[in-house]
Amino acid sequence: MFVILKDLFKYDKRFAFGFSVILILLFLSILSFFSPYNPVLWSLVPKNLPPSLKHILGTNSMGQDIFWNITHAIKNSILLGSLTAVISITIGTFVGLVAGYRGGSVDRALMSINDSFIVLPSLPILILLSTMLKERLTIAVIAVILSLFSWPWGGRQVRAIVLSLREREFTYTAFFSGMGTLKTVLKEHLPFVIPWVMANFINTILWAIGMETTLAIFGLSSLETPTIGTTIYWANQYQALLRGIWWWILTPVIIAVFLFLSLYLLSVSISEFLDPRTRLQRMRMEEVST
Amino acid sequence: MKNNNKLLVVSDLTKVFIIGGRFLGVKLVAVNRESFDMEEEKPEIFTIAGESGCGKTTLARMILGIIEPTSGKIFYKGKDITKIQSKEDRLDFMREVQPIFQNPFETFNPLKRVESYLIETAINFGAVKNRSEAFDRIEEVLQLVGLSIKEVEKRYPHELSGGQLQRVSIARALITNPSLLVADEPVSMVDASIKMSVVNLFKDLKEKYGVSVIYITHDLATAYYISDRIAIMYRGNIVELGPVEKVMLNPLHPYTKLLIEAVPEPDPDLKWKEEIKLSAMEAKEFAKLGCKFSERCLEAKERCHEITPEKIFVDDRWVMCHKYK
Amino acid sequence: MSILKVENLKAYYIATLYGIKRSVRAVDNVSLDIEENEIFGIAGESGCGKSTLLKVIVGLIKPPLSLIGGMVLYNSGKDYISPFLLSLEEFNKIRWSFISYIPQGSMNVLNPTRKINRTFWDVIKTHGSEEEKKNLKTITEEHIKALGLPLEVLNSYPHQLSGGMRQRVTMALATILKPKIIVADEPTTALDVVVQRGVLQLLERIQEIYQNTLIIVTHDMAVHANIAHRIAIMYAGKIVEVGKTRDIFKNPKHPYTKYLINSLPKIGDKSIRESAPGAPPSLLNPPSGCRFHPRCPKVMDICKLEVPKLAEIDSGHSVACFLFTKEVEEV
Amino acid sequence: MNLLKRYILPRLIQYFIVIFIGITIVFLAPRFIPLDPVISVINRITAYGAQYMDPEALEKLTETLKELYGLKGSIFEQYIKFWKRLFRGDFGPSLTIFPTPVISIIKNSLPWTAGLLIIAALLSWSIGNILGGLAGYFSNKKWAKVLSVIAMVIYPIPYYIMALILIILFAYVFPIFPIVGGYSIGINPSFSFIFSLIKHAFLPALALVIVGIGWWFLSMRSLTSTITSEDYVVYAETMGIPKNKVLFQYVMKNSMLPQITNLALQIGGIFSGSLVTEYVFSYPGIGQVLYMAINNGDFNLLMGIVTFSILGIATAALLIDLLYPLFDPRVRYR
Repeated sequence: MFVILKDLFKYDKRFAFGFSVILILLFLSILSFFSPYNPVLWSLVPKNLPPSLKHILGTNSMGQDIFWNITHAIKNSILLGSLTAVISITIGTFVGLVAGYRGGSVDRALMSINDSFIVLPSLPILILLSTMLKERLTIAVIAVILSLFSWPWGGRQVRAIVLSLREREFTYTAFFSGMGTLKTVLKEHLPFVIPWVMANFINTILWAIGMETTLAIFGLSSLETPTIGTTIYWANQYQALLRGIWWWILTPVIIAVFLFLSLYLLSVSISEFLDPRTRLQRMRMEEVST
Repeated sequence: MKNNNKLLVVSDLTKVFIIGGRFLGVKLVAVNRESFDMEEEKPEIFTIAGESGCGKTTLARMILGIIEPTSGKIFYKGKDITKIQSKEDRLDFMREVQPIFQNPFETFNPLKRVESYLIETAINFGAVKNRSEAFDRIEEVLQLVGLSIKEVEKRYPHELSGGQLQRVSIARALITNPSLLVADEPVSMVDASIKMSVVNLFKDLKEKYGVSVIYITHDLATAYYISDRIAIMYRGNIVELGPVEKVMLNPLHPYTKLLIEAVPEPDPDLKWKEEIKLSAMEAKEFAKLGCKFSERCLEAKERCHEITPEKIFVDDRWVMCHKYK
Repeated sequence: MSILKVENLKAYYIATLYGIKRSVRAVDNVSLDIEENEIFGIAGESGCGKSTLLKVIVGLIKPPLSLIGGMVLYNSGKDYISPFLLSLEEFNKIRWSFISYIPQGSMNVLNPTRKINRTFWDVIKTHGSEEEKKNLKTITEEHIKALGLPLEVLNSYPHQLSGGMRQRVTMALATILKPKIIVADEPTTALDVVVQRGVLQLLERIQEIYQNTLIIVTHDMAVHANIAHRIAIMYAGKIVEVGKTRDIFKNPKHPYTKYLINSLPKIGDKSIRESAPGAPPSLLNPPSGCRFHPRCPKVMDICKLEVPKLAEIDSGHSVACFLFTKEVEEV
Repeated sequence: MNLLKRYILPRLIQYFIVIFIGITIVFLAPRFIPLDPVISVINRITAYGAQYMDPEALEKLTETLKELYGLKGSIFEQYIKFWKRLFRGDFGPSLTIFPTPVISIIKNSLPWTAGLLIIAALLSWSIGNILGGLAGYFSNKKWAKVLSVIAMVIYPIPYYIMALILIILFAYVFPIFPIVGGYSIGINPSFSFIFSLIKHAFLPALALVIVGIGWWFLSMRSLTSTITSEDYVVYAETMGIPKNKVLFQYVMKNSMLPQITNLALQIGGIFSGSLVTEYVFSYPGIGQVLYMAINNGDFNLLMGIVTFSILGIATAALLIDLLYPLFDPRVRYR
């Protein structure tokens, strides 16, 4: 594991960048646990102070320290993204596996539902749902409703992978070696599915954080919980930009850009590295060098 | 029961593929009501030959139980294998009938070591009790195919040659002591210089160990070399079936004739003389009435286009042609 | 007079991935002389470098393939020119009008969204003379007719044609400008025997009509027996034997060629055929000396140390084997 | 016949399934979520100071609201009624701008959104695909690599963040463009009106186009690099066919095909993007109306917009899909 990380870090600039930035952001989010301020409370510090030694990133109009607030926001956003990713990947993988292995009418039924969700415009429906739930929105609830629209992509892809694996000769070899379906899936097919799951996991985190940010703009998020989205929302509400409190709006925007960029680069480089084809190539090359 | 001393009886077997959904799909008859059988007492190499898309692979896969026939029955040692439900029965059947696949690099998962399949087979079929016994059995079968465990151990598929892999594939199939091997184009991807050693292996298996082989191929030269009987398939039908010498040296069906004439002889003294005609666009012969070969047949008469010919027993073989009625 | 010369050609595939570098020595010191108006066959197993040799001959050198050394020379009538030394523009002038190429797996070489006749016109517009450009429609139609193909293929999309027809269209495409040399890489692989025969006949007919040189690469010895005038046998990146087709089939010299010829099954002959022992080596790390020595039944000490040189032992029959020659290849 | 059976029919079936699922979700959402829109409206009214409303009037108000929201009768009856109203294009009156029918509010703001959306989608699709195609084909060139890096940086940024960055840059740091609005107030329809329109639409469109280009660029680049190694492209190059002809007739023509299908899939995403962007730039399209509806708890308006967008997006996607056979002969002649 460590060797792989080292290799990736050394030979893939995208990974090196993404990984470093993510580490920094994770560090910041861990810092939130040592925050001297409660992120939910207002008027803890003087308002609208520009960045200074005491308040590195300044303070906002609600009397909060922006630096310590953003550490909470990063933590909550990543948490929300991961939660959504876990839920939707579990559902998506399950549906994809069932459709792929059962085939026939089960497959057709599942896939037409799946495809419908893909074509359905997600934002309006998400807006509708979160408006209905406005007063009860928490990180967990948002993750659940976001999952409603992120599982189908995974389901579709897992099914495609399964279908192609099922027709490959080694699957038949496994069958005639007396291996049951479960064992075949776990031992033969999983190595091909995992790289995809890893990449998709990161992509779903990315998507979910982006979606939450978008919903938060409309005021449709858990507004008391600091996330990247709600930080921007409050900055907008107080018209930070017009009033020249640029540090308030700039901080979450920059953090968001770096977070999205690094997650995306990580997903690209990891999926390329773990792709069975590149993996095989690498195995062949190692054979030569030893 | 008449099936008593038969190893395999295939009767009226049909496979219809529906491409593109049940409502909107297009029907494709891959195998059309075909029958043949193999004796239990006398091991043989039975070749099913034909061009791509003739249904030979579909037929083989139905015999292996990988795909379900649309209609018809397959009896293995008197037992209808299309009716197998329980896992035990399935394992019992697989103990007797094992496949060899076309592409040795695809037969094994490229991300796994090849020996894992050997161990799995040995353990799952109860041939051995534990891993060390498994290795004894594996060494035994590997030697049978001219390999040793040292050459295979801890190797990934890409570290072995195509010929070696195909031997490992055969060795794996032999672990359970099967009576029938179904080999789908087993040498078409093997290098020329080692091809015959794999082909000879099948011959040895039959002669020394009494294993019967269904050999699916488009390579008529190797088919002649190893088989006892041959079935020539065209568009889902066996058009000629009989002893290989009879069918290939003195073909009766016009299609068999065409096929054998088209095989290039590896001898500069036996070059082709006359030219052959090829049909310009591929006609939709699957859906056609009458004899499916009639469009291309030089001897076709009117009835050939309208009536499907019956199978007739002529000169030691079955022929599906109006000419011999 | 030879129309094409290959001199000490070396071409390797060099690739790097996550810091590991590897090179496949696909063509290693190959020399050939190909005559005018002959069908020259190159035989060998998968991965012996025969397709790579063809690619280099037609000047198709793209990373990861790179030219390490040696020369390819075309006889333009006046003097020898090399595709490696020409500018892209100059090279484009001789491509298709002088040398053309039928690639391996040519099932997919036709653009799926372009009608067949458009592709023909593309070629004529690129390489043809002013005269030819004016009459591109008639030239295309006449060519298709001359090769005995139905005219309606011109107005079709590739997916509407059968595999065999697509293959023959590709051949027509390669010969539309009547090149001096046609190079075909495994033109019949993946075709059914009946179609294969039709395709080979077409190749022969083209050669007869235009009196040009045909270089054909295939692993199928029976195809060579039927069509080639001379054959070169390749093994692990090197040519081990060159000779007239009859000589190669009736009197093979190199132990590898012997195995190759003697192992061929024939319809009507059930006598036992033997394969060469072992397996072809990996070109990443080929054996020292003669590359066949680990599999050779007549191996001598020198075979492990020195590389035998391809030398003529009979008129027009050359072998690279220490059983027949004592010459050593200098690197 | 085959085209109809194999291509068009399955797509039409899918279209109706999409509409069915979408509308059903829209119908079920408010009914299964433990919050009653009627009660929340009444709560709001009472909060505004109508504490002295007598119970009878309250009862009446509740009934009227139920009627307005289509919440009367059993759930099945409501469902049937819901579809009936949908076919008539009747979403009831808006509560914010009472009694303007929801449908006419949507009608007023739709052209703004449609205009912005279509222009942004077409621009980003064509620019992204052309640049991506070039970068994929000439992947070893320096400029191609630079473009790829830029696209990689842009691609993961959501529309909203991009919009904010643009605002910060062009309306705050360099005040070139107006921050808000669809056109300057008080200008008559004239040349300057159009100019003002363009000036106001520029930044929102730019945000959509930039993010869109990033997406189309990256997907087109990977498609193109796959197509570039296809046999027919390699062969065309071997034949010495001029580079630009190979690029456009052999490479791009084929790699564009999946992008048409992708446009159908992506159109929902672009629509979402335009909603947010409109809000950020206070552009008078559906996005603005949506924000108003959310803020005022205008339930009918919200339902109307969501339903409308499902119908619109699904229809647009269907149309793109139905046009596809015009470009791909493999689908056309089967």
